[in-house]
Amino acid sequence: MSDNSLMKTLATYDRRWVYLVLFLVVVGPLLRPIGMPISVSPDTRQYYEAISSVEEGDKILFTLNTEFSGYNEIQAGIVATMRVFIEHNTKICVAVGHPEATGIPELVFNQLRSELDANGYVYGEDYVILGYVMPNEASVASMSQDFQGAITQDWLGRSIDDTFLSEINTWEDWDLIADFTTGLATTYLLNHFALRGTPMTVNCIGVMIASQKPYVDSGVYLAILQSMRGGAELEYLTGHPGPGLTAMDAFTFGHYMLLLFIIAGNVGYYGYTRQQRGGG
Amino acid sequence: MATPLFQVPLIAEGRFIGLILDILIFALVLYYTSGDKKIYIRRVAGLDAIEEAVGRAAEMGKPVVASYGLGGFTYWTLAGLSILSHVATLSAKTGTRLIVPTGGSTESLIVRPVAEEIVKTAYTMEGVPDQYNPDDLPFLSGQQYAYVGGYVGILQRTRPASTIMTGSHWSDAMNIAETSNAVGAITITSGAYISNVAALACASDYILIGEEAPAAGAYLSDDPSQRASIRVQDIFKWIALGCIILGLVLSNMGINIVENLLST
Amino acid sequence: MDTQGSREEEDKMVTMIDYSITIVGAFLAMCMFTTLYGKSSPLYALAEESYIGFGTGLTIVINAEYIWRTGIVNIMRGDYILILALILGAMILFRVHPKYNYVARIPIAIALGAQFGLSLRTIIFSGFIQQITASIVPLFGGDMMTMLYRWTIALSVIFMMTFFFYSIELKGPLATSAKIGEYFLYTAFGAIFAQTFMGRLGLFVGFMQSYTVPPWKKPILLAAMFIVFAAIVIMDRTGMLEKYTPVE
Amino acid sequence: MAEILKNRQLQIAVMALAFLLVFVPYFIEVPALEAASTKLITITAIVNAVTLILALQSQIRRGLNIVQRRQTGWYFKAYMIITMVLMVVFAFFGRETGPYHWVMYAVVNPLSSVNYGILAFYMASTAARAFRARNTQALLLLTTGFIVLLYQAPLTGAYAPWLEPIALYFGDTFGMAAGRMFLISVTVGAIVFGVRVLMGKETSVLGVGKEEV
Repeated sequence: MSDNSLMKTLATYDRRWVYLVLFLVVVGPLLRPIGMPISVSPDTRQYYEAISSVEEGDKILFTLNTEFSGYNEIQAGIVATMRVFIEHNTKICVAVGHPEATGIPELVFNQLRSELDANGYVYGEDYVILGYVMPNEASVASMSQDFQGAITQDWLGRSIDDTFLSEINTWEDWDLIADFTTGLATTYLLNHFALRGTPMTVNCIGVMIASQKPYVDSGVYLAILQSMRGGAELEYLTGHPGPGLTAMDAFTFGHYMLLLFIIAGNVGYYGYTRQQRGGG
Repeated sequence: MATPLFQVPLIAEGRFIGLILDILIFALVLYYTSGDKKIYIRRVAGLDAIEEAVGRAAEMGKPVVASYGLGGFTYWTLAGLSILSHVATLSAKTGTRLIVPTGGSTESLIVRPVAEEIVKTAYTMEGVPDQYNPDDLPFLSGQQYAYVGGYVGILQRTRPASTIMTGSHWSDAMNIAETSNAVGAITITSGAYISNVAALACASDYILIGEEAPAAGAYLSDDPSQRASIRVQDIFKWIALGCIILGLVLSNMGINIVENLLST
Repeated sequence: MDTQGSREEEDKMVTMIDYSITIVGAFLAMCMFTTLYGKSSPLYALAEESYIGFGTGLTIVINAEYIWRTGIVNIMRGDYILILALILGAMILFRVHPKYNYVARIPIAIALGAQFGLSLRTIIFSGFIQQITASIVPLFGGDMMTMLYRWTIALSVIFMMTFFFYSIELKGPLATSAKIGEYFLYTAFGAIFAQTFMGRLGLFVGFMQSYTVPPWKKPILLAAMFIVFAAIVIMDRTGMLEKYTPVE
Repeated sequence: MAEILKNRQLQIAVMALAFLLVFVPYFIEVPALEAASTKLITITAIVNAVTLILALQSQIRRGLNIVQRRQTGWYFKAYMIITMVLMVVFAFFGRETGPYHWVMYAVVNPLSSVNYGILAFYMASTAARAFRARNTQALLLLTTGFIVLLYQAPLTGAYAPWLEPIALYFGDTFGMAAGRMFLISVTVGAIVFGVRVLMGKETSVLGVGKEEV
């Protein structure tokens, strides 16, 4: 009898237990990180090769097509990629595709203060933050065709005339687009830049992997970095441990917890339904 | 890398075939919507599930919650509206209470009056216009989060027998589907984008996968334009399939004509 | 070493502003998590309306700025054709006017036309032609793994495609092919579900991490978790949830 | 004047003209046309930004209604309207520091994050209750889902590297093919829909007739 009720519990427990356990297994390791080992996937290696092949003076369009929520997932990738660009002394232009993302460049550059200083980065000369310039497809299209006509000021209203951006006119003038995305303007960048031939890499949230992967395979993107795990792997490759790597314990536990629940659910399902059939 | 077969004067390099395909779509839509062509549409299995869901509600004496998504006028929304019309007719026939959450985005504001009209018409056609209650089409604001909150609240308070969620839903879909399941409703959903479809396929009792929803909508609707649309999409799928198979065969024999033609 | 140094520096400079941002943020976030409790509550309403209110305010600011930068600044620089944008924009506002709403039709027509022009001209390449050419790959030669990958993709695309034909009856080999396509689709769904879960888990982990790094935030997070959880349980037990929760 | 503006034919003609002005220069390379098309695109972008006012109008009107009728929890709506106005006012005090900056990081950042992060919970409970081998489809889904989930846990990759090729195989073949399949079918669907609107077959999209708000 008790066996039956155990099976029933496994098959029909209150889903709030799942919520509570997931909450605890994530918060626990974040409060006390263990530092479990990880492996690096081929996609991340390809991405690392793509971003580290930039050369000094290359003009890079660094697009943040994400809300704050997405930033939390892919910040490891954003910071690690930006570090690589700074270390290669490239010219970086940050543009964002969501109102919330106007607050993200500050978070990124604050983490890279020492790298910026070490490479002598000066705002205006070496990097510019444009703010929310990609609200819709039309605006991205005009950035691609007539940059000077579409963009006149940076995010705080200062003219961009005296910056390196004055040399940008069309999509051809960018050496690389590094996109960080939860969706939003990425499709527009794809249509109006990547498809015309601007090299482009993408770091997307996990939800988008399935829809973005075909573009890598068909050669439209140079490479793709997947979700937070990709960011952690990139941190490992660049040799600068950061938020991605410390979150990997919680990541592992979250996955294992779900697997346990699935196993328990199936055991319960078979045990319970079989007993019901046998009894009835 | 494929090389273009030929260069058409005036036309930008590598864009000729794209232009031709776009023009072909125009021509086909024009052809199939003109005159009185009755286009065959296959009945998708999901429609039986919808009928069962409404029948279950009638038996249990509980309401049905049906939504057409929170997007603007896209073809997903149109499909959702066609299905809503069918659900409303079934509800009117069986005397089941139908609740339709509306709103959810700025674009959806212009869809709402159409939905109202559809439900009202269904009740009138079935001869029970007095059963139509405008308060059962609550407007849950033009914000996605407020919409989800309101939707979930309705599910929790009314505990419907069935939930039929079609049209465009984004990250809100899982929240609604899980709550619907938690309150014991039969959950039928449709998904437009792939990550959502995979998750909804697990969370729902029945799912209309991708294009199944527009096809179901076209099947139910008399609108020649919707049916023509499904036919033209089918033709283009045949083209894609033909190109892929032919291309695979030829390119493995060392003839790259298909890739080269496509990059012309 | 460098990051270590800057971390310590940051720790020293924690200001009252940093504390207040963390306290308010942690509290509101936990309020939003209360929706998992399965009942709506005033705490959730507080979080939700805060987000809608401030979020909409933010959207207003950013859009106004866009109109200013792209429109007005350029007009003042002599690009007078952009005045048309302001006129059309004003016309579109008539949409909500009960009597003169027809005025909005022209700007809507222009916006829609341009929109379709933009998407139709490119998606045929990215979503159709390029996907076909990417499917045409050498099926022989290369190592076993590559061949297995390529054969699976080619067959999957072909079988799945037949599952999505609607204007013909599925009979004979086509029906078999569609059935195989359906099985392949569900196999794919398993993998995609897992990837999606990874993404959502990443969002959640990343967010929680922003309240555990740097370490001075940890007690604030724990306190917020405890207070909100206790509050929701007490409110549920005492019937206060029903009384104070707003009804849509 | 009113009669001209109400004319549906004119509306469709204008739409078609705008369409052609953007569409054609992409295929036929004439610099003057290209420039005109870019200008039209910029104009459209600005017009789109203006439409926000419409959304605001309906949102504020609805909030005020609830406040006036003193519905349960009306004070939350009043609070919403106040915070909306406050945010606009804050923007005038600068955005790098001050109240705008504070709200951005104390309110918008965490709430936006939770909003999506919470979906991890729904997906977990879905998997826990629905990943059950009920029929062939469900069994296939369960099997691949289980393998890929197991691989995605970073620790597994370090200790069971043999799982990587299997898990990647499912994602990069079946998952990729499904993604491509969906992309092709959604693309064609979207183009066909666009064509229907341009041909005046979908009048509701233009807001003609009884559909008007």
